[in-house]
Amino acid sequence: MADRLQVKPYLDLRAETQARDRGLHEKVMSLEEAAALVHDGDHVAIGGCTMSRTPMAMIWALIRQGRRNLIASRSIMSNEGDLLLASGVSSHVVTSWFSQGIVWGISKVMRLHVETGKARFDEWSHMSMGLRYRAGAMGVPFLPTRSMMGSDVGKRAESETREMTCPFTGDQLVLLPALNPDVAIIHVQRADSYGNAQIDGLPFMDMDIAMAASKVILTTERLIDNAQIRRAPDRTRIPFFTTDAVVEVPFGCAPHECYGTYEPFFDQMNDYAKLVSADPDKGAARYLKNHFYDTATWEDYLERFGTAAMLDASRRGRSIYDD
Amino acid sequence: MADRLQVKPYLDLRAETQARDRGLHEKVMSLEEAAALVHDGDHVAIGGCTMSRTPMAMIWALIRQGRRNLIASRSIMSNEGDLLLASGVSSHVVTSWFSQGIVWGISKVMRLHVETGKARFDEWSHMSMGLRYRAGAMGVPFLPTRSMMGSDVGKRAESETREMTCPFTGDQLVLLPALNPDVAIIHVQRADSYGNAQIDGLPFMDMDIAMAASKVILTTERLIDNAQIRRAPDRTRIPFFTTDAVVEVPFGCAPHECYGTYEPFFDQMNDYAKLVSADPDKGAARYLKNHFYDTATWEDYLERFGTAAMLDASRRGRSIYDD
Amino acid sequence: MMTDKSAYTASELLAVMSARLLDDGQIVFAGVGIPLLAVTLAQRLHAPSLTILFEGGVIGPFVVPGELPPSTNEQRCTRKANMVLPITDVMLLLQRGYIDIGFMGGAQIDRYGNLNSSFIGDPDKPKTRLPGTGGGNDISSLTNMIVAMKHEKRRFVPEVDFVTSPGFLSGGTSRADAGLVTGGMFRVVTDLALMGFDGENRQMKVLALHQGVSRDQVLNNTGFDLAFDDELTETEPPSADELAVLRKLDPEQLYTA
Amino acid sequence: MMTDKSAYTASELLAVMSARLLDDGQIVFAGVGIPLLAVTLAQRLHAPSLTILFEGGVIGPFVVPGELPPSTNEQRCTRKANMVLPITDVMLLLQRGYIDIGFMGGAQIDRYGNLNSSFIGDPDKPKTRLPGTGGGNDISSLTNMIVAMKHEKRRFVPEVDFVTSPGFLSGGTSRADAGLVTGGMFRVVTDLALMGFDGENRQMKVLALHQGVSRDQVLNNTGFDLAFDDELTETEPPSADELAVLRKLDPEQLYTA
Repeated sequence: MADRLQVKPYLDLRAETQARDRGLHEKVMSLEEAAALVHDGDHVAIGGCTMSRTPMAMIWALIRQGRRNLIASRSIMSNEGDLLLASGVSSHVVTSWFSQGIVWGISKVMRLHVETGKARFDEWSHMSMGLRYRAGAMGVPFLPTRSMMGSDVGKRAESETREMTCPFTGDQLVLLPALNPDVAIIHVQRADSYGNAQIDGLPFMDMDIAMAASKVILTTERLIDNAQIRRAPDRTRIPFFTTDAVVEVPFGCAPHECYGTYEPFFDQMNDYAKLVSADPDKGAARYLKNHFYDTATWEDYLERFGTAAMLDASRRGRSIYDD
Repeated sequence: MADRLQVKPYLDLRAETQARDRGLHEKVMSLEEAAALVHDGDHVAIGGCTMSRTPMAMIWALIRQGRRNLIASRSIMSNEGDLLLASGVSSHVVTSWFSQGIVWGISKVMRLHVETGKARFDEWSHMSMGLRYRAGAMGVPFLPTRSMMGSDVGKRAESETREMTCPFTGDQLVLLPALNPDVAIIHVQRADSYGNAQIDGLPFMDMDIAMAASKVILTTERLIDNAQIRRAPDRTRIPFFTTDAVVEVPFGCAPHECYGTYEPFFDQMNDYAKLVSADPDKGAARYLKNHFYDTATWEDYLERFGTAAMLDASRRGRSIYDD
Repeated sequence: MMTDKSAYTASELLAVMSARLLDDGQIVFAGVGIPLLAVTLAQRLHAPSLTILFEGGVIGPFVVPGELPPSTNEQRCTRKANMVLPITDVMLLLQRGYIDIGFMGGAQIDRYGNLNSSFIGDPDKPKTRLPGTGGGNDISSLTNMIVAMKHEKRRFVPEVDFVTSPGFLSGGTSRADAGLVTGGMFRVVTDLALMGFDGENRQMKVLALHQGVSRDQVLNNTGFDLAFDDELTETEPPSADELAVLRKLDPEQLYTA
Repeated sequence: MMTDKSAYTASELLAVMSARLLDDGQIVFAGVGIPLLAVTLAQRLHAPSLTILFEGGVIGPFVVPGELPPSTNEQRCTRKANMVLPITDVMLLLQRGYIDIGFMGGAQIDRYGNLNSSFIGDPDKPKTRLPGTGGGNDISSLTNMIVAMKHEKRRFVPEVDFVTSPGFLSGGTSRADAGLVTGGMFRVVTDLALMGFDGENRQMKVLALHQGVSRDQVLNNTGFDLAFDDELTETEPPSADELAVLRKLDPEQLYTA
């Protein structure tokens, strides 16, 4: 499995990319159909950051389908990471920071899995995660950086990086290996049926992971007509030819936020934190049963949060445009 | 002078950047005041590409002020390059392509200056120009690429590049040296008085040259309130702290185009082409006299094109939003 | 569907023959002029989901008949585009491998498909300084190429004065040896013939002659020994349909005079 | 303007003392919690043109009193921001050198200002797996740092279990020798004192004590020998004005309880 994180040989990357269907055609499907594009053992890059634009609906579908041995990478992991570990979908995460969020303290689910050796947590600096995806997006095997030196974060990743003396300046540099995920799962505010996506607000690392990945699954708050995309091509952030699936999923990040649409469902995040704090193992299992395994549809899942919470999160979400 | 194109030592780059005034304050000034920020011998990166978003008003001011020995770099040079050579402002250009535009054939002004050895034209591939600026923007001494190998374009630049075998994959790569221009001159559709800029349509290499440069001069079609910038922060393309000067100059690219605002003034471009085609030396001198030296203000300059041409270019420019 | 040869210009012939080389669903990095016309023609005829990219930073535009862009960097290139993005990022799509075909014109080409658009004569003391590579070096370094150009002896030379855009360099494995492990010359389309490259020695060879063109005519207009494929064929002349669509695209014959 | 010590919490003291270290016009990369509060406080009081950056990708936001963001990556961080951009690009601003100060909290710090937010105990068999670096490693590698934290013996250790965010590593020139040629620890602010670092051996030393705090009190709460500056001073306690603005920013005491 570790092989999946090594730099992909260029000729393999090119051959894979050439074999993909990159024509302009419809890719709209259901959550379940899209989730079936992810295979056991895949390296899945997750869009968004912490509680923002998390592709929760796709994670819900992957957990329900019982996917196994995924390597999950993300800029920063929040409690979607807990759920991937607790459900057994993944036991290997690659990220810069992992806990529900600063205000809730250290994730007990992460601790349980990592401290007992059930899961592996590869730690890279935030910029390094970004540069690794960017190298993958650019089609180069590495990017150089002036970070990750001297520290134990750097030392612990040493088997995967290389040191270099700059042939121009003599500077010491670290070369960060490219990441080309098997699949990127990304939630956006708007996409057309071909897979052109617009993103409002914070873009995080999503453009790079889309460009770097071998397959892209988009979930979107709204499916819009291609004519709208073409009317403002300078607002497109992900081009159709990288995209393999488009799924319309309103509130697709709940209980996390989607910029300009809804803020986090804070009460629900608090409830989750209390539950897993009391007992990370049983708490997470109970949450997964209630919110994932016992909800046949995404609408059922949302129902668990309730209408009042949805309205409140929406009101706060839209308020960014009140200023 | 060649030194200015060598990779800037990192500690010098950092010290220069730290010494810059990066606070949030007003930077609005006149074309003349802004042009005075450019010094003889500076490496000046020019925003836009070919006939698009060329900072013509700033070039007009630099030529009028008689700046000397500038090294001018740009993604692709059109006839603003002719004028920099013919006026004696620059005798060293760094670009991927240099002529007024495909439909007008080879620039006779460029030919005259380069073939007689009066000017130096360093040729880099288009992507390489972009990656050199990007390296400068990222604060790294180089970026790796898989282009510029095997060809004479690569060989001719050999003294400035390095070959490398990838320590991860064994791939052959070329390392492109960072460009950190002394000044970037960029024209945008909108900017606020602090130097936050919005760009519609094609962004070219402008974000990277702004980030890479030691000084940024913005000219803008419209000066807008900072409140407008803050209402849509995801539309800002150049942040205020890179910017040293903001000048409001309507039709600041004429006779070139500014996306969504005016298309090229084709008749005037034809006239210019005919003039320098007949005699590159005298033709360019006559054009410079008529349009540059004998126009005391930017309004005088525009007057030479005439109201009908301005209205026509505007109508065509806005038409991109008719679809 | 036979058409009278005098009924179309050499440029129209080039555009039509090139268009036929493109398949539906492909992503094509195109220059302006004949390449743009050919790609748009293919899109209108047999390849509706073909995507055009311009090096100015444009993905999937809709080229408006009669409003052809003067370069790949003006707003006309972005009409109804799916996306615009920085130049560096659109060029990087080539390196990442998303592009099927690069398509450009050529000023000078040699037997190995190397293109020169930089210097005529000695680069240090050039007879003519040409405009330079633009994206040509990147495109030909990183993807499969189609080149459309006039078939003239001064353009088809044994060895180009300067390799601006690499073809197969000095033939054989020299391209890959130089580090260019992907891409390479795919087809050269002229007003006389359609050329490909030998799989081993990588030299240019004629795959098909246009209607009414003889082998001698091709050889007399080529500055080097040019082989003919064992299965040499003749191309179908432009159809009335192809010409009609083409002329609608460029009614003022900006690129097809 | 003297204030009764019992009139403010330890966190409020931290926020006020940190805010005073910031100058107008600076660009500060801030974490949430005390750093964000302190930077915002400085902005409201003496540094109106100071700019806040968040690692989520935010430049120059206006933090709304009572609506403090729960992390640096939510939309609340972008209120009236001048720009939002990809995470990688906002981090690269540090490498390019646009940032004056990185400002964060700390879980564990050692005499050389190295911070640990990754592991308690042996990293291969950790007693506690902490959340990790986030942007901490990049920020502390590439700019000058201010750290605000509670002054406790278990947090001020001789040597951190794991260097997540590099300070001066093992002192002397070791930081630059490791390739980190810029930045480094500037100040550590606690509820007891204000610390800096010796210019030669790069060890932490006390620059000023907060009002009513003794040297012994500092030493008893520090796990290593801590020097006192020859010109040791005492800080002015938080003013009523500073506390008033601070309390308006965090009325629910989310970060200042």
